[in-house]
Amino acid sequence: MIFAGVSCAILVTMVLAIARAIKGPTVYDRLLAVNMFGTKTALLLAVIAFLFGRADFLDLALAYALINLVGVLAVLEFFQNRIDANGDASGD
Amino acid sequence: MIEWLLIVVDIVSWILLIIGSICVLIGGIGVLRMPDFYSRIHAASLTDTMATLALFSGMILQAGFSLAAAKLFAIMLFLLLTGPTATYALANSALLSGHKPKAAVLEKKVE
Amino acid sequence: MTIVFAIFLLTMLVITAVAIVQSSNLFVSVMLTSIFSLLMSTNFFVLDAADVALTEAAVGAGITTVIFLSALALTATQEKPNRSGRGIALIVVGLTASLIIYATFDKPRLGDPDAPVHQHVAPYYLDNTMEQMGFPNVVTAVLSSYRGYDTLGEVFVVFAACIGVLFILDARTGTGPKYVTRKMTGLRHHLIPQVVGRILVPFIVLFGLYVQFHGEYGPGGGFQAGAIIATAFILYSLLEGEQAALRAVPRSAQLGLVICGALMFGMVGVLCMIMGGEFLDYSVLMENPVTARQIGIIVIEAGVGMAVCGAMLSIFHAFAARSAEDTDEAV
Amino acid sequence: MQPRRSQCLPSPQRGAATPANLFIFLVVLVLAWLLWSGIYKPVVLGLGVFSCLLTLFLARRMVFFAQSSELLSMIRRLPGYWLLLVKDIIVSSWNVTKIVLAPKLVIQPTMVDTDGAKLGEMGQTILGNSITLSPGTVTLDIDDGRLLVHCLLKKDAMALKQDDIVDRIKALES
Repeated sequence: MIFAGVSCAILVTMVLAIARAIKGPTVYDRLLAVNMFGTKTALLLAVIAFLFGRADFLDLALAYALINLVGVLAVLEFFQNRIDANGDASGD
Repeated sequence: MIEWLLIVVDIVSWILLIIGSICVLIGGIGVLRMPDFYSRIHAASLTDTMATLALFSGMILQAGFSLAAAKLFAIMLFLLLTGPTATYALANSALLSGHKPKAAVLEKKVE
Repeated sequence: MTIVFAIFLLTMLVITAVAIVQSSNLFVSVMLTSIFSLLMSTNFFVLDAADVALTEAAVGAGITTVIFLSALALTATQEKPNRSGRGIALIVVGLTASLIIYATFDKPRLGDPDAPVHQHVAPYYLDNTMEQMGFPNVVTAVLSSYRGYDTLGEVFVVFAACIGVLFILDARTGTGPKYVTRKMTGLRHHLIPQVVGRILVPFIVLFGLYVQFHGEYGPGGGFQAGAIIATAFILYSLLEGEQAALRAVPRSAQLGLVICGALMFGMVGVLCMIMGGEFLDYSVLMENPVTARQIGIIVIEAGVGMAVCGAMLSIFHAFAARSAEDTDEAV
Repeated sequence: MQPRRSQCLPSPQRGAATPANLFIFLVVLVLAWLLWSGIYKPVVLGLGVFSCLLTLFLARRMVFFAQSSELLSMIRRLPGYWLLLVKDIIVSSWNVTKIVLAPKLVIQPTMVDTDGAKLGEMGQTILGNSITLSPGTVTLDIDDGRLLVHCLLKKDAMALKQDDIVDRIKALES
């Protein structure tokens, strides 16, 4: 039952993260929320695997732990490229 | 003796899981409450590190000596490795795009 | 319990979807799309469809974001205001939505044992998989053996999609000096992502191969593995830049993977016919039909994995090469 | 404080993979496979050997071994470092928790430069990630061995100036 409580806590935090993602105000706040949402998903999947007694399904959490980084790094590269293209490196 | 040990392990893992869930919640509240982007990162990193550590240690204790525990340990390791890296990428892309933090600057002493 | 989770997740899904549509900044939409994918995957997992959840995770967590961002780099990040024809669109959407909702009244409830799917072929698959295939994951058995024709079709869809993207983006073969631009240096001057990413890449590859070869026992299989391994290579090209990535896995190797994968699948089928069975009836390949089926499934899953991995990589590189070329002209 | 563009890192040398490094990495891969898999049938084990070798080949092709000797030299002392780090994380988590839950938010955002130039690439990475891992401090940028750190409290920034953590990682490296 403890796992039910833990998963509820994570779900509530996910709602808070979505609230931040929708509220903004800057793009970076949304990014932060999305990133946080990703790690919370990995946590939630691990907890649910225990809650439902399907410990062999932990692969999914492992996949997220390994892959989540790629999206954020792509964002960093995107910003870097855009700044390079606009010519104004590092603001001023 | 063994049963007694099992009960202690159970209690410890429950405490860890409860600490983990509290940390997750506080991090979520912090992300909503904090005033600007750079201070929100700190609240998010609370959920990234402390919560991950506590929740996964709790689950590893629940799993006991099994392959599930090994897999959980691997997940925890990778999350703790990628979490700060993702945060760095995030903070750096904000910094690169000229979103400057409002912060006092503490200069390093000159050697 | 499941119902509570599912309703909660679906509510969040609807909120996210509305937010995606509302936002006019396309970059924000892309980011919210990744939340959508995470929610979808969790939802599949809660509904006990771990194979589908893993597919969503493998594709949604890395590749979609990367490809969307490459597409954004080719266009603008702000949506063009377009208000004409809004009324017609609203009517069409409203009509379709009400039709779909009306259609759901006929559907059986979630988990209803009398539902047609549970009456027709499903019990046969559930009863016979262990006996005929010798492994427990029914999803893999259905995908690669009972419904092998459909999967072959899917592989060719992936193949066609890859060819289509390559034609549209007009990626030329070879890596002439035209592609060497200062833009594609990747994240060379970011120490932390460099070092951590370099450690991570081999483990992603190993995990991908693990998913590939454990499709018979747990969630996984060719589609997921192909996407995960492609993610590892994409991570590498983000870190080291386009050029280094193409040196490690040249374009010819990517296309070779797609073609070999699709051919491998087909050839196994043809081989079955030569050995005197039906197309994709693996049991004739060896003396013992159960072992023969297992071997056949491993081979065709490998084909699927290769095809998907190659297709994802070619699509990614087509986008990346295109954006390099465009800045060349702009600068 | 301005974000700066750092120089490109010197491109990693290929061929830095010694046979010993290759072997140790292969052992790590095989262990990972065995622990993940949990199915010890001959077919699956054979495929596992194939997978590990393929991964090793690809890792060699993709300059995985650029920092391997650095990492290998510190791997024995790493668990001890992790314990200290966990202690740090718990303390700073408690501090951040107090800040978040206080009825009135009291934060003093501070930026500080930390000098990690005496560390190698691996050491700098560990330093940056350790700083980010402990709540209340985040590494914003690494440039030529200087880390730009954003702190939630002035106290944390002062603590970073003491170089304790840099010395600890230096000890890990040697």
